[in-house]
Amino acid sequence: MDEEIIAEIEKDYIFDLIQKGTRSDERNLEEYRDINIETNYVKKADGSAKVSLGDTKVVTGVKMETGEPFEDTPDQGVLITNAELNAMASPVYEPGPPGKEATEISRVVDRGIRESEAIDLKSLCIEEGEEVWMVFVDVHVIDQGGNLFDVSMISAISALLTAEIPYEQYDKDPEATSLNINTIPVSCTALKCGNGIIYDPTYIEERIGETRLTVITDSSENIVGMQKGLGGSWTQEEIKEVVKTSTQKGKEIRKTIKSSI
Amino acid sequence: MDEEIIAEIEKDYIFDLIQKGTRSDERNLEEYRDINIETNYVKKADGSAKVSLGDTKVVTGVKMETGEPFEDTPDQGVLITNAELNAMASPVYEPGPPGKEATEISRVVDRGIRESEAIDLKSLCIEEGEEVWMVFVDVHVIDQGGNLFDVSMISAISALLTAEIPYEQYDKDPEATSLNINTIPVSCTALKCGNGIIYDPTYIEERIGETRLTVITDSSENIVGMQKGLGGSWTQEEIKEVVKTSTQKGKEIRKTIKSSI
Amino acid sequence: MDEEIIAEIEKDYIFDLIQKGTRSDERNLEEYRDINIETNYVKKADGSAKVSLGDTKVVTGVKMETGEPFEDTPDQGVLITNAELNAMASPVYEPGPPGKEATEISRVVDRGIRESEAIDLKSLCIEEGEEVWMVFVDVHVIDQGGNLFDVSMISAISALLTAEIPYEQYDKDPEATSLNINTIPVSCTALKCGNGIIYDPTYIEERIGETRLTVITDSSENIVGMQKGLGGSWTQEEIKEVVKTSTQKGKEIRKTIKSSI
Amino acid sequence: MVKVEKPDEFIDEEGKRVDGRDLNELRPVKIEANVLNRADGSCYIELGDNKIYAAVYGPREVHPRHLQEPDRAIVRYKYSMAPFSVSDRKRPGPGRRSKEISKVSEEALESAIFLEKYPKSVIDVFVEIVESAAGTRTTSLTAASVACADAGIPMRDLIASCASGKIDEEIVLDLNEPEDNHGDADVPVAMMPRTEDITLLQMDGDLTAEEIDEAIDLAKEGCKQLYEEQKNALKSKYGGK
Amino acid sequence: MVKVEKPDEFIDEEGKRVDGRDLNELRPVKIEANVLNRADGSCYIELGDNKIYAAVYGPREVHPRHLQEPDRAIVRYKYSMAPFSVSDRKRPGPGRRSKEISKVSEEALESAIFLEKYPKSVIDVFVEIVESAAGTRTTSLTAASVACADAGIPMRDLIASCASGKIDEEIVLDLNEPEDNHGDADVPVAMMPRTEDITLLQMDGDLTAEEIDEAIDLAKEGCKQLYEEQKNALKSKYGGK
Amino acid sequence: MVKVEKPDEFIDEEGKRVDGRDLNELRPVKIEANVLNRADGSCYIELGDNKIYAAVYGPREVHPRHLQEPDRAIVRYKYSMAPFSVSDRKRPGPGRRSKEISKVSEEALESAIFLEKYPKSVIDVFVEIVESAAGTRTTSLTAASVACADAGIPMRDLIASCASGKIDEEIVLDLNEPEDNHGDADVPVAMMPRTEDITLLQMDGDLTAEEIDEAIDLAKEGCKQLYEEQKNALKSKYGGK
Repeated sequence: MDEEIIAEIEKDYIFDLIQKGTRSDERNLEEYRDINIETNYVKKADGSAKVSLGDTKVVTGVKMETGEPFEDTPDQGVLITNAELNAMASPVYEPGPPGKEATEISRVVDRGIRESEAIDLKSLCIEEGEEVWMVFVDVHVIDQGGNLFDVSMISAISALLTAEIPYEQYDKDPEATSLNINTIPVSCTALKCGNGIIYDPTYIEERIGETRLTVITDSSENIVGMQKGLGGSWTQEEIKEVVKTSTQKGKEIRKTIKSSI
Repeated sequence: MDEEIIAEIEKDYIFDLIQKGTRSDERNLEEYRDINIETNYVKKADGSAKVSLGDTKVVTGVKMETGEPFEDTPDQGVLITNAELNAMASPVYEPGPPGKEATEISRVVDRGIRESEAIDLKSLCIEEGEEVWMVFVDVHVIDQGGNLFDVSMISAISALLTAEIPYEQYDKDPEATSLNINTIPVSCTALKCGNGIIYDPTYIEERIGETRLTVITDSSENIVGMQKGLGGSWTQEEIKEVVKTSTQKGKEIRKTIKSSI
Repeated sequence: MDEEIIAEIEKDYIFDLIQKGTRSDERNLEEYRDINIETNYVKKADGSAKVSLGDTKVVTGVKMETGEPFEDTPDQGVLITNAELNAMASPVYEPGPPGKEATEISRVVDRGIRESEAIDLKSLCIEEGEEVWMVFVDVHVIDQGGNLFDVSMISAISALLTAEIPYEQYDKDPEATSLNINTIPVSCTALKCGNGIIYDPTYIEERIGETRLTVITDSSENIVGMQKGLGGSWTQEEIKEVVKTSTQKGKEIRKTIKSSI
Repeated sequence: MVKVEKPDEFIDEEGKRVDGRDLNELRPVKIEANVLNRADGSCYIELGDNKIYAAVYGPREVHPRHLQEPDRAIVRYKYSMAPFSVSDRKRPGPGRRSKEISKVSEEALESAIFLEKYPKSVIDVFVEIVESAAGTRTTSLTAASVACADAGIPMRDLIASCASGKIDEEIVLDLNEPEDNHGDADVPVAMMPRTEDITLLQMDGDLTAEEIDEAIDLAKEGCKQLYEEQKNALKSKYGGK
Repeated sequence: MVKVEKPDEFIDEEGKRVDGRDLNELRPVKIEANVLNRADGSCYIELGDNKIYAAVYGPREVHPRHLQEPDRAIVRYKYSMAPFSVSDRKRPGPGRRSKEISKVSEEALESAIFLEKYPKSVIDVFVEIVESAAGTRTTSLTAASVACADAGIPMRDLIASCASGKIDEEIVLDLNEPEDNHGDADVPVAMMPRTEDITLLQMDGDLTAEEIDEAIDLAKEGCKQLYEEQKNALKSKYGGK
Repeated sequence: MVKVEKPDEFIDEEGKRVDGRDLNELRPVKIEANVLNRADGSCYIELGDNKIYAAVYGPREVHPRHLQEPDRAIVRYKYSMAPFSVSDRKRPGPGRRSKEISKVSEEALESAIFLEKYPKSVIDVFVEIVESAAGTRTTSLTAASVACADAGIPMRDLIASCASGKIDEEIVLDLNEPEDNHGDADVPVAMMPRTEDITLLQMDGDLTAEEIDEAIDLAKEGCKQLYEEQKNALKSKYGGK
């Protein structure tokens, strides 16, 4: 009970700060926390990245296998993206199959990769209709410090950028050593709190947000995905502003990714 | 609480009426509510029917695919009947896999189709032991106004009667345009309430029934299936009477089906 | 409540007896209850045994099918061991998929068979990489009177010892009529209660045990498996003693098995 | 795939069935009460090659609590087959067939129990088919009701249950495996033998109204014979000869 | 495998789409309120070949209880597709797509409901796609908000929802199946038409900032047309013309 | 399929193992406490190529409540492997191996905790194998007990855990992957180093009584070395040098 009262007071404090244009960790409203990317972290994976954004921590591993293509895309490799919110990451997560939150994250990250055409799925065809490469991207959140969309997207694309196709293991002729990724999709998440719109929200800021908007941009600064979340609503003007700021922030994050791999 | 007391009073009232040979909606004890059948309702299905019986509403769709036969019937097509009691149909249903009630309905409908040999499963063999037509009959209850057995059976057979085999879609030589159904299985459900035996019970009548008996007859007026349900018991004399009345009622329902397709 | 108090008093009584070197059913600390083995109990199984140890009752059936080998052992048959703690066996068991206790039992029995090389899995290869015999060992506990590890192991190996490969049923050339089992793994389970270490604990003795140790020996009296269980701890000296006693007891149980089949 | 072959004829010139029985003859039956120690009541039954255990726990508290009925006990009946009980290994876990059998058996058993004596509680019935040879649902029910009596649950009467069916144009009692697989109809029946009230009735196949009546008549005969065996099993445990 | 073929051109010389519509034209729409008897509120909608039922139960008690919110109602939105609603039979049960749609739809609907009026309770919304033809998530949401109104749940406004998208370099309203499968972008939008507050927004594809703005403008137009149909459906049930 | 090849010999003439270690030498180890912010206690460990996170929540309230023990805390231990932690991708979700490891680890950890101090509560331990390279169950347990200490849970002692095993007729410490896959026996051990009480013991393979004793002796040595690393990790977080 007491703990809840303290939490309420803290929330009010954070909300008030945002109305004044600042934040409890002294960032400005649009500022991201420090990003730290360590690629090739897991040797047994074909690609991997451990990423922290402030105190949010995510490990992503990429594994590739050969398998059958989907019936409606016989000449394309298969991309499967999963997100796991490990019970260790937060007091409110529980072990078990992915819930609504994990499902939404995995689908948004998947769309970011897919719609930006970051991976040329046709290059992953081994024999049309028979055998293709299946690319499994497993995003594991181990410390939930807020803004899981953005950090999941960063870790997924970082792991893919450094992935190597396991030709030898599957006795296949090597055609390329890596996945040949030409564009880097980056997501930026905005949160509306009263009159303020903040970016890269922390775990506690997310508790006071009224509504959320994630915008994914690619290397040409086109928009390749959007996802509104939480109750609450956005005006069209606000959306315009978020799209603009996210494009700008995405550019900076993309630079950080490039310099880390 | 109040609501429950009212419900109890209503149940007593309905029970008393039945003892006097009549019902709250003024039907006689053996009378069915109006049947309304709309076939070819879902264009994407290979066969479909929306059926209402009083205010009970069921939509059934038939889909056909090619697949492997069962090992013990290599020369026969495969019939798979599912019933879903959608959570929208009643305040007591919940989303999730089929429970006991849905399982019983799907099995009784399945047996009605199978035992009456309404579908000639051998005619659905494409290549013995290799490839056959699989017929999926999905019965979706969307408004639970009582007597789900009978309305599910009506909608399943109506959907099958109008189904067309999707030869083109699967690049197969067309051998027949429809499923070639020669007999129309119809179920009639009787409910014992004190001294009265009523047919086509409503949702609230089902709450006061002591025991239930469903009798399925085919076009030759043979009995092809029976299913006793609920606690309570029947005497052999009562069963004889229910078999007789159900055969008669089944004839009428069969006429309605034929005139609707 | 009263029942629980009685249970507590009974536990104290049993504990005190053990401290004095005796037991409520007058066995000495290392003594097993009577073992009764009935093989070929289930005609439809390829091998079977109904085993009772005191009032613990287990039925095990062996079924064999042909199937694909595992990728990493293309020249070996497949052994799959399941344990089911049927809800009828105890007031605390519930219907459903295997829980922690059943999983541990199935894995320990499986390791006993596997590590002792009781079955020559290579002899179960029909065509390398293509087709092998799959051996399903299903251990069903129907009365939980304590010491499930040992009785499950006895019933599993007894069923295997009497199993016949169903060559005819699968149209295969008979190479051997039986599974050709050369060693008989036997498990012995010790339970530490205060200063006493008892063997073959009953259901109620298990409730007062601090820690458990199961030792599996083969016909050459080598140790092929161990499993510590429950909270609590063992000293190295105690472990040595349990290994020695279990080897001795295992010899006696092996004799009983041999004389029963 | 194990196939039970269809015989050329189900009934020979002397009116005997493939296993030598008369048309109205049950397979050999053996019933034993109180065979398990943990359960409140239990029963073991063999009918032909069928081997079945039934166990009863309760009346006891209901979990989860929202299943409680304020004015009566509920019955939960769980029919399950061991993977090795049938010719082709059955995967563990209940399929749709088991679920349906559990439901109709539960309802058949409920009819006989004075449920109103135990409000808010549950009577759990577990049935395990160790070997299956046609007629498991009815044989299980016969065993379950003995287990209930063994558990001291007050009942109007025992439930005795067996099937009749149609083969080679004849109505016969207690179908065996080839008859069940290749016959023309199967009519499982359960009843309270004293009043002849029928608490389970199913039918698969193709019968006339008259044949159904005849099938029920014959099943009743079978139930009455089983009833004697049920009573004997209970007597031999609890004396009172 | 049924394949929806990509047409040679999505828009002909006269500016008409493959189904003859103008770029800013909705497919034919039909909305009916109060079509089910058990539900507290319900709605049936057709938009082109889409056929969808929505039903609402509540506000009612929450089970399991730990999901209760002390100061407001929760909304549970369940989007589900009948196996026969699509070209290739869909296996029963919710996949990841259905889960995501349920989540964003739930959040979109929540925005419009005065949740604080019903602490500790739940509003259950069930949506069943009987036939699916592109645009099911938005069309479902349009129906669901009518069902909420039909159930008498107090709301700021109805939620009207439709998608816009990009084909052949043009931003168009309400994508049909070939446009949805082979177009360049899809922008589902939901809003409260009175204030134009946007409560659902997703985007898949490849668009510039300007195109997104244009797509939202167009979707708003569509939402306003649907809003009139929603109000008509409610009026024709409850009078008040 | 990735295969770990069996080397021609596990031990060379100079008594060195394939990775250059002595028979009684652990792989390089690195332990860090308090690495996660949400968890009440946490630990990161590397042993050779193993990379493992452990986190502890609690003592906290038990849900569902019927799992509560009136007089003590319960421990729930969840061992899980990331799909990418092994050579051939592992499907998500716990298999039977994970379930068994969780059970024996839970029991091993329980022995060290003063459970009676926290009646009706639960201590949740989550272990995530990020990279797996033989010895994950023992290494996880070593990390989990540091995480418990980091969470301030009162314990009799830390639990240190490692395996010994048999290769080429020799008993060796801390099997690596080829030794684990192709060796003759594996003996995972956990203990409270101060009293040398053994709280986890398993064995797979083929050993004599003497070899088991020798294997336990060697594992104890390994546990004691790990114990020093565990204490150092906690000291470097909490001072007290």
